[in-house]
Amino acid sequence: MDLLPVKPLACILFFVAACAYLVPAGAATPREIIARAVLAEDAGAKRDFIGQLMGQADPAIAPLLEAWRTDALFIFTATDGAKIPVVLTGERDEAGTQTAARIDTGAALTAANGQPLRLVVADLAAADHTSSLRRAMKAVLDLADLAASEPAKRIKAILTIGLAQDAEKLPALQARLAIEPEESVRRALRESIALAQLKDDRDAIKLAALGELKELRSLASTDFLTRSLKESEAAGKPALARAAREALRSVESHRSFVDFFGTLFRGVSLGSILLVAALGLAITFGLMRVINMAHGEMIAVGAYTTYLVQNIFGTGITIPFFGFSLPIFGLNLTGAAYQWYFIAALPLSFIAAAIVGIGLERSVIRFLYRRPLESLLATWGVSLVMQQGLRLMFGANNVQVSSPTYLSGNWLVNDIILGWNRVFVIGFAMLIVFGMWLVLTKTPLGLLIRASMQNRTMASCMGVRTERVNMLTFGLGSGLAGLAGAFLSQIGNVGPSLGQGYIIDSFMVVVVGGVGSIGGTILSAFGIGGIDQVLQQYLPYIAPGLSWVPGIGSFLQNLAQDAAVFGKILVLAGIILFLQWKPAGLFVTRSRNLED
Amino acid sequence: MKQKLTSLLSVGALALGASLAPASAAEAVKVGVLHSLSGTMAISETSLRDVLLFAFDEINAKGGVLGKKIEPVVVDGASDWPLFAEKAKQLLEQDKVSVTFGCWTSVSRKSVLPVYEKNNGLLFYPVQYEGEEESKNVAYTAEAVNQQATPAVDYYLAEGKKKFYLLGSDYVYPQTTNLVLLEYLLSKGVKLENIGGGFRKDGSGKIISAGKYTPFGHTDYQQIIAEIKQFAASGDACVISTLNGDTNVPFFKEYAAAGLTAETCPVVSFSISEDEFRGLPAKQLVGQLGCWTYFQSIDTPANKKFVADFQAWLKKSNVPGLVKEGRVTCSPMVLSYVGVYLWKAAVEKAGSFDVDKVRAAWKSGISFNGPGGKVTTQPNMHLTKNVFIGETKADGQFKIVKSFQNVYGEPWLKGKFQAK
Amino acid sequence: MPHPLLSVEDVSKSYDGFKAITNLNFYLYEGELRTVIGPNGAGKSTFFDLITGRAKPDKGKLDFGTDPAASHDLTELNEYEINRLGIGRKFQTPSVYTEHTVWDNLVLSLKGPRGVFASLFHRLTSTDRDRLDDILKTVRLDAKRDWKAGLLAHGEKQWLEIGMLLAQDPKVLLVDEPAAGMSDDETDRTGDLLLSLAGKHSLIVIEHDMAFVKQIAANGVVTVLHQGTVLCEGKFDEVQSDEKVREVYLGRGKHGTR
Amino acid sequence: MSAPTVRRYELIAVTVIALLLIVVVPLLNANGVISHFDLSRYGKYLCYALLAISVDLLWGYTGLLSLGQALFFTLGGYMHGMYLMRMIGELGQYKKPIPDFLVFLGWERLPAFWEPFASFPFAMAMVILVPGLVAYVFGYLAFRSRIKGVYFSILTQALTYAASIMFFRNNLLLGGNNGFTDFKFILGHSLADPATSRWLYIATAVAVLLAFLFCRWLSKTKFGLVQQAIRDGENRVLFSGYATAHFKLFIFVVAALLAAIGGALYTPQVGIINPGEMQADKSLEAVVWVAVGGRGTLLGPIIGAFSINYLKSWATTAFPDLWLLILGGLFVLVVLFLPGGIVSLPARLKAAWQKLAARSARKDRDSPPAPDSASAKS
Repeated sequence: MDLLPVKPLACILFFVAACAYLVPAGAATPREIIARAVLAEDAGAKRDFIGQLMGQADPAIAPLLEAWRTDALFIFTATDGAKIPVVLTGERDEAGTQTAARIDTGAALTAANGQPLRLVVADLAAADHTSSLRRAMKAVLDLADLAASEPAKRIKAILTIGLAQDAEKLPALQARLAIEPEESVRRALRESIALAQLKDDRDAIKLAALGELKELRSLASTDFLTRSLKESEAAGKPALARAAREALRSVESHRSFVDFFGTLFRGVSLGSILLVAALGLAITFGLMRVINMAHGEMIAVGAYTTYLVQNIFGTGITIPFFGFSLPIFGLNLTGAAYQWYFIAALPLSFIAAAIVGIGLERSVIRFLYRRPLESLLATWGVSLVMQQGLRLMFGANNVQVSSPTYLSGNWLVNDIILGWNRVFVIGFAMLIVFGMWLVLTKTPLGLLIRASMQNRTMASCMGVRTERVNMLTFGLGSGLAGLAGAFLSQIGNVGPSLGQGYIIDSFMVVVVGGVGSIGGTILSAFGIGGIDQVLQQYLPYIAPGLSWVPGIGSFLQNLAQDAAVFGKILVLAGIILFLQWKPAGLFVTRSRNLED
Repeated sequence: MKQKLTSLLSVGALALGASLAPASAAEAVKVGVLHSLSGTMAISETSLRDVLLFAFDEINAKGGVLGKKIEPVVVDGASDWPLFAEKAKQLLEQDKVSVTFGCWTSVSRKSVLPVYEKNNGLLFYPVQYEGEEESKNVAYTAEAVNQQATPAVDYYLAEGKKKFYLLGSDYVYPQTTNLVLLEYLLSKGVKLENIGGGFRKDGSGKIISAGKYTPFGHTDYQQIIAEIKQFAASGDACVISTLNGDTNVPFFKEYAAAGLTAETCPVVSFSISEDEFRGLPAKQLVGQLGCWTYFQSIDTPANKKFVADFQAWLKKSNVPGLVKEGRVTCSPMVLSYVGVYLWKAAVEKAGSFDVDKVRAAWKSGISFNGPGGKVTTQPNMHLTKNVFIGETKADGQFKIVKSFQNVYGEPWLKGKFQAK
Repeated sequence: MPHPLLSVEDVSKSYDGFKAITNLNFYLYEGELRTVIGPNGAGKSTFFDLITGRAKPDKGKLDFGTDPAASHDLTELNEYEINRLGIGRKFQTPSVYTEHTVWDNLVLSLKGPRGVFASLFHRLTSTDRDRLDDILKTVRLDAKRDWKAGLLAHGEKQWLEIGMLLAQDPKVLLVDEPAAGMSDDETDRTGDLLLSLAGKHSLIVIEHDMAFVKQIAANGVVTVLHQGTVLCEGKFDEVQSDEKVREVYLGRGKHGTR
Repeated sequence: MSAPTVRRYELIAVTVIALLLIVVVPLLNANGVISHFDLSRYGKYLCYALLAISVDLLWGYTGLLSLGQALFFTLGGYMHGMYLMRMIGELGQYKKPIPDFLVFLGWERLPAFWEPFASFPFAMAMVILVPGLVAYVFGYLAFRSRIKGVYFSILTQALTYAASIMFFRNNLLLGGNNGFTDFKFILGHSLADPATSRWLYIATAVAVLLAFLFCRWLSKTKFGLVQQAIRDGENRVLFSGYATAHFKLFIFVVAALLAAIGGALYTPQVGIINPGEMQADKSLEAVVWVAVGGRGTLLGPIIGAFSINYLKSWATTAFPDLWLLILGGLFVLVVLFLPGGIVSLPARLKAAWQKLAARSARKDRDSPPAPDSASAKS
């Protein structure tokens, strides 16, 4: 008995070895196959050739396919018109020429006289490839990747095989499972093996596979399980059908778990974005009672500053303005140093927006402190001017802001996607709130701000230079909007009307939170963000339940289908009703003046 | 005297602007250009004005049309649809233009359509659209749904895709396109449960709309991406996106952040051309697909000359507000350009600027070898043209992976495809 | 003893933890002129706010009406309903419609239907005009009837507001510091006017100016509020000689002014 | 100048302008002096004038800055648009008896709520009822909870925003983003016929005149007094026994109706109505017209609507790039330096003139350089 585990393993190892060496004698070598694939006219034929490479252990395959995928494999047309696939090798000389190696033999490319030919990259046509071809190449490489050193790469390779339900590669997977130390990779292996086994003819193995999938709660298996269930029902195999049903149920329950926590995370992340966008407004509107309709443009200023900094770290940029061109030189940084641009952009976005804000306060808003409605209108005019100004400076098009590597990618916890950019926004929102709390409670400026906002006249009687405090407070609020812009550039588009998308939401957040209450703003941002995501996630589920409503049942049902739109409408309607219940928002800052 | 009275009577006594400029009617023919040069749509439409002016200059340099120089009357629709109608009226009733090149959005076309029908004008419309329309007063140089969406599906099917997720902005073009695609996919044997994005049904349970829709300017795609991720978990899935403008940026950023790539689940977008691409995070889009009747990367002498000539024109032109740096060419631009030449050819064939005669010439079938290959006019006011599918590259260009020759433009597609 | 017109029983009100009114009991009888005094922060304005519905008490009863069977619970009514019952108020800082003429200010205050549609088709009768003319004479603004109220001097605005109160012809007049900003002569006249109103109307007057209080409280009762509750009630002389009052009101003793 | 003289001048001015707009302009059009293009443009401006009057009625007279008037305008337009869509009959692209956009959404029969719109009186009733009801419900909620000042503005903006994304949806069965267009007939008359557009223009001009007279009458009633009193000191009005919420609700609904009528007249003249018209920006633009024309006056909004739109028509042709800079900048300047708008200009100029005259008179009197003339130089 104790020999048993060894025996299948040995069998498998033998099988794998056989796979590698059972290439029929006289058949093309992998190099030849690749060369033929390159030259094949038809995409399907190309795919078939590549498919032949599957499982072959020739070390030449991986670099050649990699070269093809990255446009480093070329087709050389000889003087006699023959097309020869080549890769360039060796150093480039002054004339830019390199020696080349034939794909089919690996030998150096030579002219008729036997002299090595030297080629120039620019003269050559790269062998073309399509995504399906790349997928076929990937499948080949994947099998090789089963032994890759990085676990993530292994998992990807394993899942690709599993999803293809490729029974031929089953032994390879099982061999890997026997020696795989990494738990996450083992899980992927078990998942893929089970998926592949679903195709097995033997009911016992199928049953075992279904049990395995049930235990693994594999989200990827849904379609396969559904198919399996239908097949077993059709074939009249109740035991299999039951197992499939149970597996599906377990996967579904896992899915609702993922949905729930995913929604939670998305709600928090949306809340953070709303919060970051609204915090500046919580200061200018909440504390100063200035309705700044140009708040959105302050966000845009921050986003464009990030764009500028990115270009300064890169190759520079030329800004046209009313017929003048203002060239800004770049630092020509690359790699890791370039990636730091975003960190540098954060304080600069704050400063840029703060400066614009202070300018706005000095030139327009200070005349309108006692006329809130007029300040609303004047700042709307300013917002139009600023939008058009940005358009004239940076063009009407959106501009490209690329995400630094540390902000792209994600973190997959138990099938819940946590995008790094989102995680970062959440952390960042907390940081800003903390920073703002420090500024407002622990610094002399904060004390002055709070004093003058509570009673401007009194504060100025006490010797506070309210003019200055107003200016700085507005600068602080605008600067926060600028910071928000830097962040939003990582999540959405950067264009002249970027701010318009956030202005209404921001106002809603502040009004619901209670004007003048920072705590209320935080709570309402997360509340609105959370409710929005919950509605988006679950409206389609409750939609079928609405069909009973007489007359407008199908209408309501369809409305709920458009969860992204309808959720937004419901949130706005909810806010209006909420204000019925709490007209002053969540947290009331009471005042006893007659005309408040 | 008439003019005097008019301006006296107008309440604010502002001048009527361009309309009072003396027209040298003898040797010039007036041609309207009606695009949004300000507002949200300026992003896309300004390029079309540029390429039109380029085409006019090119033609004028070679002697004009029927010996007359083209005199463009450029007006701004300001992304404001009723203003489009007003400007169309101005072009037709006041400036008496022979033809108008213009409009981008369906709604702007719909708003000017009655004006053109009433005055029997002629409008050249260059942007991919939903079809379901055929006016004798509009020359549709645009891609019809079967010159963009259905070829893309064919390509996907050939690539072995089995699951299709339909996603779009909530307006007419995506809605119609997705309905047509739904019928098309079903006719190709794709099962209903393998079409993602959701369905809306009428009271009797008949599907009246398919796909997931987001409003204009939507910024939060987290939930939809999570849904696509689950949809694609079992492999062989793809996304057909009719998302519009700005919303592509948050969508693709989120898409990449969720670990979805062109290799696991490709996206074909019908609204991203080279021009829009300039504002997108190229790195995160590499390998995704586009489908148009022209790409700047088309490797023909005609296209290379066109691109070079246009760039040269940009350098020397003194049109106010013209952006000269980093310009590209794209399908709507080329279809505008081709439109000008087709109109010229039709006028010359008809020997007259008269709209009815020009239309008759158009309907008789005229061909023109443009940057995207040969185009031929059809009796239904549409164009037969080549269709290309391209993969995006990091430099903002498309690599052509598949082409379809001489696809007949068919505006009426709904109900054409029967489910298997 | 007849039933009081206005009875305030055991009323408390606090703002964000600050107790403005604590267990206040107060009764006003028909035709009475009551003067209320008290140091700053004693809760006088809050007291008026509670009666006029601007603020709702945390606890306690506010009843209006001489007939106990048909009295109105003021806590359940809002500002305009209370006003329609016949409780008029003059604010501490003169509040008149600055963009309206003096005449229009009075027209707006004139007793009559207050509904939306009534005001759409409202026409002044000749009796109304006569009455307004009388009031204008009383407040000595007949020469400035077409002036915008915003252009009047501070004292004149006070007079106008009194005139507006008269035009309303309320049962109870709540008058908050009528003499502020007036000359001695005007203050005197105000006192006479208030005294002449007593009997026909009931009045509660809040005042700081002791000379003025002495003038109007000659026959009536003075209530002293302190820390939101009634410290003492009685004739002017009695109150004036009360030890507790002297202690808190004149700033001596441990409580002092806030 | 005494009040009766002012009134007589006003009467003459209004009569002259009314005759000009209602009689002379259409006559000149019929004789070909004024082009159809210009007439239809004026018709559009007059519709905007109604919208401006409605904004002014709220903002100028009651102190309620509503950023949602474009919503009511558009709702009115939609209700009339539904009638006009029905009148297309089978002349649409699909040659089907139901509107085109319903055909492409897969509908074969008219949805029930579309049925009665074939009746013109019903559609007109809806022009009044639907915006009126929306205004009533929203106003009731807002005024009941005493939302005022900037909060009211922000909430009306949110309402408009919510409504616009609602109307953008195709599945609302109201044409989605495209809205309604391609109208053919109104009351049996072809919209392509110049005579029809002339009559529509006249109807609009008459509507503006009636709205003007109504507002003039309203501002002289006691209601008008209360209304303006609410603007200047709402609490005082409340303590005078007026239920201000009722007054505000009434005027909010009236203003919504005026806007809706403007919208209903707008749809057939412009030939399109879509959700783009109800976005918050459009409401703000209407506020600009009022601010520039002169708020709190009767003529201001009309003048503002005309002049700004004339400017827009011209500037979007002459300086497309600068148009938004002009509009935005103009607005900031008016808010900061000319709160009374264009209407207040004559009085301002007169005052400035008098000041100047007084100064020069003084200068003449004391011929040696006066201290204030020295300071004027610096």
